[in-house]
Amino acid sequence: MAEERNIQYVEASVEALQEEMRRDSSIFYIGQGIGQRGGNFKQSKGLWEEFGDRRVRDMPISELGQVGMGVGAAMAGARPVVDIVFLDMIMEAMGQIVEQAATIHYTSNGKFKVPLVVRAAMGSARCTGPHHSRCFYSWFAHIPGLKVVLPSSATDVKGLMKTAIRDDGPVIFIEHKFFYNKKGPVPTGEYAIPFGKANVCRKGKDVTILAMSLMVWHAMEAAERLEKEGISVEVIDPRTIVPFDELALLESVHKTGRLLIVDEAQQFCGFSGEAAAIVSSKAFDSLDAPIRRMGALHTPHPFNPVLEAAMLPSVDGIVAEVRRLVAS
Amino acid sequence: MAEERNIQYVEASVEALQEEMRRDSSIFYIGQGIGQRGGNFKQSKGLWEEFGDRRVRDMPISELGQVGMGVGAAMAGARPVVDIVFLDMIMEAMGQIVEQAATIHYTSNGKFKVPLVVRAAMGSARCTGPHHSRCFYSWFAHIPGLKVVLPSSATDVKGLMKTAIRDDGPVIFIEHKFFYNKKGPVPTGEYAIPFGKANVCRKGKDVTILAMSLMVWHAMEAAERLEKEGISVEVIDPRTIVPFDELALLESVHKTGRLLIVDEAQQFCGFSGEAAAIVSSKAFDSLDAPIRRMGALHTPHPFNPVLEAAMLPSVDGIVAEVRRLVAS
Amino acid sequence: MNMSRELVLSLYRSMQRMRQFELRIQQTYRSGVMPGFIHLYVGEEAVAAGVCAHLSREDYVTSTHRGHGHALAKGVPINEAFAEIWGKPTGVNGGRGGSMHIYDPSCGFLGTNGIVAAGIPIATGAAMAASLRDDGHVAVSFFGDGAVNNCAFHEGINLAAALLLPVVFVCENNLYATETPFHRVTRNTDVASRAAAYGIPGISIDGNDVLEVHRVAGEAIARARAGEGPTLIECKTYRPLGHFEGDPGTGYRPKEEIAEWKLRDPIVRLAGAGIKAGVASEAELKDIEQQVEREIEEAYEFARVSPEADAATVSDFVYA
Amino acid sequence: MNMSRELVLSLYRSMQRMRQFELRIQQTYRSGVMPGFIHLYVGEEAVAAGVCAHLSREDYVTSTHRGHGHALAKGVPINEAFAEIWGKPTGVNGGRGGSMHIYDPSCGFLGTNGIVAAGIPIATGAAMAASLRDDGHVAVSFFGDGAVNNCAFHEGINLAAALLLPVVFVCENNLYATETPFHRVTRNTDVASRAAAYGIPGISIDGNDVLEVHRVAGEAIARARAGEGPTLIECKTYRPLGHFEGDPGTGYRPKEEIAEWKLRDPIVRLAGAGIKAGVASEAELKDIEQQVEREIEEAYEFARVSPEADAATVSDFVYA
Ligand SMILES: Cc1ncc(C[n+]2csc(CCOP(=O)(O)OP(=O)(O)O)c2C)c(N)n1
Ligand SMILES: Cc1ncc(C[n+]2csc(CCOP(=O)(O)OP(=O)(O)O)c2C)c(N)n1
Ligand SMILES: [Mg+2]
Ligand SMILES: [Mg+2]
Repeated sequence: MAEERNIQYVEASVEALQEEMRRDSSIFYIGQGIGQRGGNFKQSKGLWEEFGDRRVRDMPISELGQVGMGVGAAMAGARPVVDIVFLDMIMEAMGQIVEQAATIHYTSNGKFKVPLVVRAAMGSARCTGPHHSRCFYSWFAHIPGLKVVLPSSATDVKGLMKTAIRDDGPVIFIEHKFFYNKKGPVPTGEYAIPFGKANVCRKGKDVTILAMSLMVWHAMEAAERLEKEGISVEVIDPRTIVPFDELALLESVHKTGRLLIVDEAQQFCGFSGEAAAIVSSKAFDSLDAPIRRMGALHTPHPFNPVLEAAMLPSVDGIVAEVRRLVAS
Repeated sequence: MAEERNIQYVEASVEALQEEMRRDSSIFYIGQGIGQRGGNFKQSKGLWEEFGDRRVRDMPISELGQVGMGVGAAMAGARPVVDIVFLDMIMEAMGQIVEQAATIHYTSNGKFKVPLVVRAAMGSARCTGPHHSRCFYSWFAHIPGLKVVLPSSATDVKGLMKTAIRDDGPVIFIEHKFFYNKKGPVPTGEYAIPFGKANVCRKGKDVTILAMSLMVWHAMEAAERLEKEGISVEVIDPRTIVPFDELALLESVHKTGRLLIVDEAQQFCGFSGEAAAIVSSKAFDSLDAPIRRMGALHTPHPFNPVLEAAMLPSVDGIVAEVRRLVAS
Repeated sequence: MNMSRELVLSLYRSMQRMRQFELRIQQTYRSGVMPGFIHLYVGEEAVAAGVCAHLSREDYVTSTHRGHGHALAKGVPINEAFAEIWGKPTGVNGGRGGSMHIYDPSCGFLGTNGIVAAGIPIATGAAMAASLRDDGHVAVSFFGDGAVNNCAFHEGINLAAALLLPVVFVCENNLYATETPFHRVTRNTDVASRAAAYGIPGISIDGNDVLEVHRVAGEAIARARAGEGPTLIECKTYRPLGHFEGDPGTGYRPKEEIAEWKLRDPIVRLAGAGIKAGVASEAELKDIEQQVEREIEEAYEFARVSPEADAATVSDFVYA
Repeated sequence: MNMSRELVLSLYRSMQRMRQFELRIQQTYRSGVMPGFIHLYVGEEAVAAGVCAHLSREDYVTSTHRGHGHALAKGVPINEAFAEIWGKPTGVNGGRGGSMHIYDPSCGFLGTNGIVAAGIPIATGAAMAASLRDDGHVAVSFFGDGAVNNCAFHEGINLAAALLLPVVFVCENNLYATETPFHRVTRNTDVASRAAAYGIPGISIDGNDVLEVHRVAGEAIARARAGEGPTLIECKTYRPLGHFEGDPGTGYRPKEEIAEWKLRDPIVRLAGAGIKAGVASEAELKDIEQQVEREIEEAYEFARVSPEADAATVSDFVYA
């Protein structure tokens, strides 16, 4: 990965789609406003111009139908990418995702493959409110048969999108709205990032922070601040929560003995509990203090900025949690 | 609760509905095949005869529409009970449950209440297969605004159904198919069981088992077997996982120092992780051994009986896990 | 056609309130002080005005992401509405909801909605509650052309028809869903014709003619109150502005189309018709316009001077 | 109407295979050795036979909970089908699926389905894949009257129409969804008329007349292959048995209704028509019947003697 350019996260994701669609004519892309418009977030910019209506098609407001189509097309030899745009809008499609896409490979005894990518953007981009901010990725992780990707950087979004498209099973690919126009270094050459390999974003020895998506950025910022206080933080981004890179996390915890899990989703019955449970059972004796978890407050997303800020995990909050963790 | 009768779980649930519907004319009941037919599981037997089409109405196969209607009716002053019959069929209604029912009280700043009961039966009743066996109750628990009820006995199903109907917010009421025709003691008089109060089904001192729904029965059977080996097991049934009776569980773990969580759902990102995370952080020093979790294998529900048996938690499996736990 | 002086003046006032309210919202939003994103109803006011003129506070309305007009027409107080969209604690929902989540039980307003078509089955349910009580109240669901291809439209309307519930479905067909033309996403762009699929009457009208909307909605609502079941009304209208504040609204729509529709502005048309029919004078219309201006100015001030929200309230009202 | 000897004999054989297969399944199930629950297609065979006669192994079919007939007609091997329903590892899906989860890529069979209407958008997607490849293949989706009021029907058909995809939607309207009569849950029981909502042709036919089904399906499939888009075919038929094995099927249906429909048995009717038209003789039909009997007996034996599944395979194929 010698050469790099500094491009937007969203541009990197489009590059991945473009390169893969050129490589494989069985890939098509459907969603609302992703054609000539190029996507609400510019997440499909240029695809329609290059590949036309047949492979890049605007959809009616039919999330269930779109994903159902994706399932059928995937079973019939195509490789569909279905863009839901706002993750919140995926609700009506859950049946097609869970009962059909996730299940058919198993139930057909391996005879059918469902190479489907369901793409959506999650999280709050400042006051998007209760219907445009949710982060319920743990739902998908709870369902056998689905892989769940949460790319946190421009490099990752491109490399992981390629792997998602090449995967022979259904992949839930969840970007963060907040990132789309953020720039980051992206290798020039062809590359793909494997699923299930965590990224140690920052090495440290006192505390491990496990974070996904936007929370990785918060954790990195917190880590820098904490360094000034002499607290050395290791930040781990699993990148995919299914498959989940348990080893990378356990290794880190064996070293630091302290773990903070930061999750933009509400905490109860989500991913943070699972990660904590895994670590407490598998690194029981390495833990010098109880694992701490941070998540959004257990409320819907309020529209008001003050309330929203109070509801979401913040850099200040992470710094405070780490201090407590080190003190304990 | 002096006098008791021995009646079926399903009969107890119907009694609750009947008594409440007599008490409050704003309650109505809708679902597929719940009218003259009396419900696929007899779970509405006699209601149509007594309350007629206006308050007990068969529905088309429109789960989304049914729950949406429930939300609107609840906002407009009624108290709907929407029967989904098989929990698996709730998928298309998730949007109405999560984005509307669960959120409106909060987002309206408390101005609207949504007193809606969504009723469904989960779990495998021997080879019901991938589309009729799921137990994804942790999804609902992850969503702020929803209460989640998992009654495991005839007494509980009646008392909890009454509380659910009287609750001013949305309640997801999940019975287990396996129970419906099982008999159990049910008090004759009027009673309701509050949410958030765990039931200590069996006292013990060596190990705590946390189990819900059908797993409570498995745990009780395992506990009896283990007693003969001199292992004293305490069995705790939270009855509602939202609200969750943390104290009852912590108290028990402080006493036993060992916890096994048995969950009929797949383990990853589910309730068992949450419960384990809560206990490891709040009873860190009381734990004499790592918490153990048992769940269904991380696969869809296979139809074949041998595979299904291998996939689901069993009494033998629980016994073995407890032995390991005590040994560790 | 009913064209009494009272009717013309009240519809004119109703539309002026929506229009001026939103232009003030737009101005405020553009000044950068308003959070979130907003979808303006400007140009479509005839639909909300004509329909809601028949509704009492006890009737129900479900709305959309483009719902400011529906909220005002149904009776949500203008000050609290302005403050809500601004996210102020003095808003009708304490600023927790904002533009796409405005709720007011005091006037049967079951919410604007961030989810397209979600309000349709909710209206059906409200009608179910009303019919259980036999209280003669009705529900109206407003939604766009984009909702027509959505699953909630199908199930919500079929259920209302099957149960013969007192609900009226009002489609605001402005030809586009975001930037996607309706004809690109369906082979049948005649929304009214879809009523037949559910065995209910469907009618397509000029949604920028408030008097026609008023007449047709009146009949449908009367049918509903009389227990004759639902009606689907397609109001052909247009969104002269962008899909949301920030979208220029051009590029995906021919300039001529936009220009042409601007000539059909419902407020200008009503004024013209009223004056032509001699039931209203320039002067009194101007007068109404100015009264509304003052009202809006007050609403703006009310919202502006409101304090910030108190973070300590963030966890209130999660569970009833 | 095409009534060649070949056609009559092949349709007769096709229906006989479904009928005898299921009666044997029923017998086996009643003996208590078969797990799960099953829904029999007995009496509705003309639909699957007439439609699938036009399909190659490369065309696609999505089916329902009542899908044994569709599976056989589309070419799922009879032995493996029997074993699958029995839950044997020799089943077409290793017994992991059973009656409601039969899949076979080798003949484009995209599955029976435990979820009502779920197969409709899936068929639309298969047609999308075929049209991308321009390979002239089509998809057919079978579903019941119960699916018509479901959201997936609406979105799946609208999408197919909007994209003009090569798919045919076949509704098996047997008047009931479980015990609920169709007219209780919709105000429009004319399924074919719903095609207009999507701007596609809809036609209602006698679903127990296999020759009519064959003719009409042939036209629709030809239109699809020619790129003229989807068609909705309503086949009026009936379920003489219970909804599932164990349901007597009486109680909620008038005895006369059941008796009357039994007189319209599609197999008996085809035999009569064929003999009357002189294109088939009693003897050769009897002969086919007996050949099929032997086939079914073999399938039963194949399944019966199959070993039990190996628990060690339980976690195979979760991720592709
Ligand atoms: C279920 C769902 N899918 C997608 C969206 C994103 N979205 C918001 S508004 C909109 C277009 C709505 O078009 P229409 O219904 O015609 O209303 P209009 O904006 O034209 O008034 C879309 C796609 C959404 N809010 N809900
Ligand atoms: C989405 C969904 N809701 C409910 C069910 C339960 N269910 C299974 S079959 C059935 C009736 C289906 O009726 P119809 O579509 O007419 O097919 P038929 O059984 O008459 O052949 C129902 C309600 C289901 N399988 N899927
Ligand atoms: Mg529109
Ligand atoms: Mg039927």
